[in-house]
Amino acid sequence: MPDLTPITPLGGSSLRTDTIGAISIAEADDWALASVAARAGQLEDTLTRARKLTGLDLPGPGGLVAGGDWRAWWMAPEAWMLATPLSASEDIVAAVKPALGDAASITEQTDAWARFDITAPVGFLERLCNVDPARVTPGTATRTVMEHMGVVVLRHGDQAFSVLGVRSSAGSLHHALLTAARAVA
Amino acid sequence: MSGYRLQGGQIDRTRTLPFRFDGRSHSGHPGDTLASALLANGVRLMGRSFKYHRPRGVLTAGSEEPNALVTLRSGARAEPNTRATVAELFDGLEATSQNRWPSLAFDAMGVNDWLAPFLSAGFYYKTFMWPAAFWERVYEPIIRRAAGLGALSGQDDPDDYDKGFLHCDLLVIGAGPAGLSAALTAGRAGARVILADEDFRMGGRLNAESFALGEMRGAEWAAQAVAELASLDNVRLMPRTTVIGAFDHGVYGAVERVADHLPIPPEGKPRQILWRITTARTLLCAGATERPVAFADNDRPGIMLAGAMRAYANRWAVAPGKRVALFVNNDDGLRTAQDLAAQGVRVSAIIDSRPYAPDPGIPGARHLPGALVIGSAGRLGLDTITVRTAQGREFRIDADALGVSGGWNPNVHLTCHQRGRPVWDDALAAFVPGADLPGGMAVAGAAAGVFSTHGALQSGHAAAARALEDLGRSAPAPTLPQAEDTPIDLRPLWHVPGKGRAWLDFQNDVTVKDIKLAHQENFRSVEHMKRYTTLGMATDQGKTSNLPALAIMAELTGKTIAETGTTIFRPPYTPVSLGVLAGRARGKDFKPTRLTPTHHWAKARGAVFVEAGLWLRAQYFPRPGETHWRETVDREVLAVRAAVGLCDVTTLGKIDIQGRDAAEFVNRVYANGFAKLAVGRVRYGLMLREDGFLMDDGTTARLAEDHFVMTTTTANAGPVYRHLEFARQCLWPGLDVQLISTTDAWAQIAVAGPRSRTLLQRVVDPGHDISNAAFPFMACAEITICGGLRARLFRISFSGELAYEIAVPARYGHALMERLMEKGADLGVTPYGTEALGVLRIEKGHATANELNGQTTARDLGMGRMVSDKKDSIGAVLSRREGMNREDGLHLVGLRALNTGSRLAAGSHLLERGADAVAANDLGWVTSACWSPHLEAPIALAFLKSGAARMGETVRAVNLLSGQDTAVEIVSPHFIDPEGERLRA
Amino acid sequence: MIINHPLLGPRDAQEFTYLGDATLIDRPDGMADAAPEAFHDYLHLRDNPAGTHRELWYHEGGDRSWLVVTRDTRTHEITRVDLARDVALQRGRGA
Amino acid sequence: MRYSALRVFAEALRGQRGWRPAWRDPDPQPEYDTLIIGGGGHGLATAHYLASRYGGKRIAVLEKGWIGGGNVGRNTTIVRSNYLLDGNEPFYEYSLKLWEGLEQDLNYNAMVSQRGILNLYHSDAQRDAYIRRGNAMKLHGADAELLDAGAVRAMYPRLNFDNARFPVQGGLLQRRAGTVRHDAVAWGYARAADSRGVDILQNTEVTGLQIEQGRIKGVETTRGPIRAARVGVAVAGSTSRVMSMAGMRLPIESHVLQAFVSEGLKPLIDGVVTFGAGHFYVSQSDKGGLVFGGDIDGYNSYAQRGNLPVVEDVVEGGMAIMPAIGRARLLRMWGGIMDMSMDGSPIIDRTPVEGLYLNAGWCYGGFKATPASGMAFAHLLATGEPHETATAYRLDRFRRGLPIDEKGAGAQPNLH
Repeated sequence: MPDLTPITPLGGSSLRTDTIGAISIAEADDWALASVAARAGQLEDTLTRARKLTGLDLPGPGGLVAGGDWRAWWMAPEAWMLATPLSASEDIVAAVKPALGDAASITEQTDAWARFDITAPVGFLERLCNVDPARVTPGTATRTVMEHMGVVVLRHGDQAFSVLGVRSSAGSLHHALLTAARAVA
Repeated sequence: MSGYRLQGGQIDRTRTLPFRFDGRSHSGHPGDTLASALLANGVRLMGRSFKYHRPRGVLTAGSEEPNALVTLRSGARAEPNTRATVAELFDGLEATSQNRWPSLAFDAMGVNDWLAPFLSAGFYYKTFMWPAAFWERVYEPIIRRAAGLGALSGQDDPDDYDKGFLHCDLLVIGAGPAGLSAALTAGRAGARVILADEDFRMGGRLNAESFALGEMRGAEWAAQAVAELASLDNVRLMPRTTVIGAFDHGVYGAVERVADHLPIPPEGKPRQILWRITTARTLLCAGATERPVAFADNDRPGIMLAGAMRAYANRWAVAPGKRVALFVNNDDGLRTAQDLAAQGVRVSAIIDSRPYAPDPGIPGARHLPGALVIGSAGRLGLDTITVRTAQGREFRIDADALGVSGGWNPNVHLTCHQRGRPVWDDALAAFVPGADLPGGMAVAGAAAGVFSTHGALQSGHAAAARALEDLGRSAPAPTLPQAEDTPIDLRPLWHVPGKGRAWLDFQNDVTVKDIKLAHQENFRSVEHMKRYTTLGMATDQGKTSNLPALAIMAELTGKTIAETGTTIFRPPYTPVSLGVLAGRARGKDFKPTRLTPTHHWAKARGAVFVEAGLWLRAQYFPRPGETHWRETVDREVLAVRAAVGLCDVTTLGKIDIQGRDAAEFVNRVYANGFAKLAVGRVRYGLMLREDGFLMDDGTTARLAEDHFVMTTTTANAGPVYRHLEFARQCLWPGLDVQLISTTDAWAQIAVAGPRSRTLLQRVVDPGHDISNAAFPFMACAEITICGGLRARLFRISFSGELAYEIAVPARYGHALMERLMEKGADLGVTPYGTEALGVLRIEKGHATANELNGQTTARDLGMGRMVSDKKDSIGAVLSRREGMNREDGLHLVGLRALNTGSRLAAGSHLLERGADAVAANDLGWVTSACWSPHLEAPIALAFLKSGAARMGETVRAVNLLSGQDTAVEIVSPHFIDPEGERLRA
Repeated sequence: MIINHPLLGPRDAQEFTYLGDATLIDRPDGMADAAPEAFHDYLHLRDNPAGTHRELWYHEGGDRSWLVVTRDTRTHEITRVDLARDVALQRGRGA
Repeated sequence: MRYSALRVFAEALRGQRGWRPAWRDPDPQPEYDTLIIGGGGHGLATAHYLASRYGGKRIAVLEKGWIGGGNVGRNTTIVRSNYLLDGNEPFYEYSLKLWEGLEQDLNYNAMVSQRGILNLYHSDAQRDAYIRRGNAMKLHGADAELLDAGAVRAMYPRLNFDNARFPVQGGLLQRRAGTVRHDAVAWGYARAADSRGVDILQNTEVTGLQIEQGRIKGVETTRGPIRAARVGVAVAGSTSRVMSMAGMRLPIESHVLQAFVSEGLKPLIDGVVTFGAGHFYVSQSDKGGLVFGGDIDGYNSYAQRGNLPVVEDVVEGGMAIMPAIGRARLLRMWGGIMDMSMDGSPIIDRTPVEGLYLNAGWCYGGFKATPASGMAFAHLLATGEPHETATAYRLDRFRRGLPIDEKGAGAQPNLH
């Protein structure tokens, strides 16, 4: 392990959690992320190998799946994000690349994103992004825009969400989430 | 009847709300508007008109009000031009009248009214032309001071605004009988319904009329319907919400006034919310607006629309006066007489322009069929009206209030927002919605010209049922209450001929005479008429004035109204606060802020930051005792030249490019060759737009046969990524290439200076040889540092010194910076910011955004030969166009001030010695300039005509804006180490 | 506006970035003799119809797909949306 | 009839009975020397200058609707000559000089009001670019001043100086810039042209161009054919539609630009302020309305209406730079169709069809260009040669690699 101490997406030494009424917003940094993009003509191979590695069927457009130590969501045509606990896999590319071989291009994305885990009624999203709550059901991953920032909204369960934005604007995203929480709480 | 307050109404008499108007205290009740409360307190004079400063009272009871505009609240929350007719009364409300001096009752600018003959429509186009300079100096300042209505406070708006997004199957706009009926039908069928109404109490005209629906009063039925809708999970009720516009593809803008009825918004809550509603189907049930009849002096306080009078009497329990007359051309207006009489208000006369009009039989009221009101009198309010009977007899009638009804116009506004045109209906004498409605929209109730209550309920239900059917749902059977279904007789009457001024547009003071003048001067199309007279341009957007004016123009031209046409209604339906359109994006939250991984470290060290696009970057790191920014920057620059410096360069875009065809792909998007770049090497790349001009530049490293990492300039990270995806998906979909941005994933730190290798060797893990031989200039490698941390090391140099950039996972950037500072203390390690970075690269002659401004070519930069003609890369073909390859074209050169004490500013233009400062002598311009602490002289980069051939000559850098005129020597842009020995050391 | 993404369904047009006429897919051969004229025509000249227009939109705030949207420039009505990659392949573009 | 204060006074005393039509509505003649297609600002100005400066006779302006109903009637009324490039600056400076004498030339008060334009800058790089621009302006004889933050604050104390995401560092000021009452420009030119015998034919839509052997012979219209040996097209917004009748494809796309006006307010700002970092520019009309705008919606459109995101984007810029306007209200919004060219600059040139001339591609610059465009187009129609200030506005500049690209955005119209 390196003898350097990381900081959190918001720049602190510990993770921040805010609770406003029934809504909670928790900064989180415990996922290692890697993008998986199938190479030309190797979609089936990618799916097979990913299943073998993670036990998951990589989902179709807008999908999010989870099981065991793995999560996977659709990012773009024939491209997904894989997530696994950082504690188990500090170097996720080293873990994924051998399994996928030449079937897919793998890129480390762990620190590209800042993540906030949110407990809130789905109506919370009304003040943040133009997605139809009827379509953002549990098991969906939606790339959209919040307050001029590109984000991914993962809906895990009825009131369980994660919002991921680019790490450099973690502070602005956090501020937007808090402001919306105060407005609807 | 004591005072003006009547029995009944939908106000809460158990509570009293004190409020102030122009400093005087009054009181009202919850449920009142400011207008109803003022009327209840006997206040008729509420405002002044725009041009003539005529005294004005309330004309309407809704959002179409042209007259009763006040400034609501005070201080930073002052809200000018607020319609008293829709301002919900709250405890402590404070309102002030506008556009008058010194007081509302005595307004000195009322002199304009006496000057009216000189101020006819468009008079200003014909005068104020002499002398020419007097327009800005004399005439216009006077006009500007006099113009405008209310005043903004000038302070920052202290309230918050929010935005949101809603989705539904059916959006119902307007909660009158048609809208409620529609919402009940769709809501009971389980559809996702949004019912929006601008009023704070849903029910529309049901609240204003005395009709019965079944066994109930209309208002009771409405309340019951609203209660049922509120109980349905699939229905969202949005009172106080104005749908302002119909946009493409079923998107509607709506403004919800969540806190305007409160003294101040609750903590953390917005004042208003802008909703973007996306809906599959829309029902416009926006009702209708009554129109006045123009007659001489028809603008006195006390003269209002007959339907408004009913609303004040029935809903707010306010009598419009003690002695009320009515002037109507239709049956509907007669209902006012009946309702007022039923409430015990004395109705003195009913002047009905229809000769055949039936006598409604109001006790004590004179009934005058075929008669006209031809004038009014009274100071600051109505005292008497003058009537001319069918027989031509003229006499006065005492009246302190006159209700006028010229018929009703369906509120078709939203049907026109996508440039649909309403059509004229002769039977109704009104425009009704045309066939080309916005997609998914239907219209019901009075908005569709269905004026009876039964008709509204029925058409609302039927339209909702059709929408449900479209959506694949079946509608429940209707359960409509019994309601009046009386046909309305109307005989069009737009204006009463006569001598005096008869107002059409009350706020802008446009009279029938003005329309006649527009016609006389050939401003006859509707658009010309409006623009010439300013009719319909006031805050009421012509809701009560457009049609009468149009009808008069039709009369004058001898055309029908249908032939004359109408103007198109545009969003917003009613005026919308700018605050809510901006939402949260204001102040520091205007745009997101991007922070580098070492931001907090730099902040703790006292760095000064600068915006670079959305990023904040450390500009320089002042030390105690340094008194000027340049002292700091000079120190940082010299430290890099002499020792080692550290700079966070994370903001440069990073794009991960993988795939079997990655090399081929990179070779096509860069103008210079990349196909043969070896693994473990980095190359500088020139990226052209397809038009052959420079798009971006950067270094691209080959980490593996099938893996490249491209860097872009900070500003172009997004556009370049988009460009690459375009090339990948649209131009060469057969190439095996995958792209993803990794800009944020890696913290990247430039380690620059002769001691940089020594410093890096102290953190690089054993086993990675970064000696000059093993890791030469333009090498790259994936290594580990600090005991196993994955890192990427690039030996590239922006400063011209021996230099590296090292990248680690972003979360470790802060710690790496600290570690490098600690390990390099004895080497003189110095953090440097963008300012020193800029000096270093100018000294080295590297181009950046100042040079790569989208207007330059590779040739301009002296890199024309890098554009390969051996391959088909983007932009190569058009870069060869003649105009971009002129012999006398621009070249990037260095400039060095002859006098080291002189100043050299970027943006200065270059002139020959002795040449006049005129465009014909313009030789080019300075792109970047700085003080070079290394050379101890002001230096610059510049684009100079035929510059490459002029080395050693002297020209002038002239800044005409500051008066600087500096003699400069033309030199190579590579001020230091032109052979590149340092960076290979 | 709402763009009905072929993979993701209806999405706010605000998530997209517009480029222009879909003929920009048909990039000429840069090594051909007639390349200068062909590139001038390709890059600069437009039908600019008042009516049906096939145009390129990029789902920048989404899945980064380029789309070919068929839209009426008079009414803004969208009648068809395809992945630009599929269109490009159909038009014979490859490696 | 001449307009004057005395006349206004006299007419007031006699009940305004003496005013005559500002222009006639004649029937079309079968033949004219010169036809100008497009009764907007540019077409009417062209007719006026052709008749008054170049001795043109038998001129008609063909307008499919009502004159002044296009972009001259729907813009943000700004006039300025703060351009950067040699191809543009002399032309716009010439235009500004023509504006300065317009009222006396036309005997019509179009309220040319030189209250100044201030372009704010927020970074050193923007400042440097403005220094370059200001110097280019001065080299071409225009006026320009560079203000620092303090000077901007003294001039416009209500801008956001203390809580801004992009703090104001200064601005480039052109004092001679300002605003003009836009409708009056169309009416003033129409009246002046009409007084010199130009036939203004409203509700006369051109439905075809008569071209024989590469030469223009006349036009087909909804009121019958009209012969002419010279035809000038000045129909920005519809250029591609009209020129397609001559079989031409152009380096132009049609885009919608929205503009906005608030309710009337007592004076808040005096001149024009542009906030480039936020896509927002604003002035206050003499009636008190804040007139403001931003960028085009960004997609090809002939619909004369825009969408909500751009409205929000523009107002966000407004609130960012002028937080005091939050409680003012947006009264009206509208959309105009812009000819967006491939380099953001216009075209005034001959076409491959002999006798057919083109005035197009005005992008955001059409209104302020009106007088110079009319003069340059009249010059071209009268002499066959480009006016000295418009020599760069050639159609072949794209083929030749001589774009006039002020923004450096390349051949993508929606970025200009």
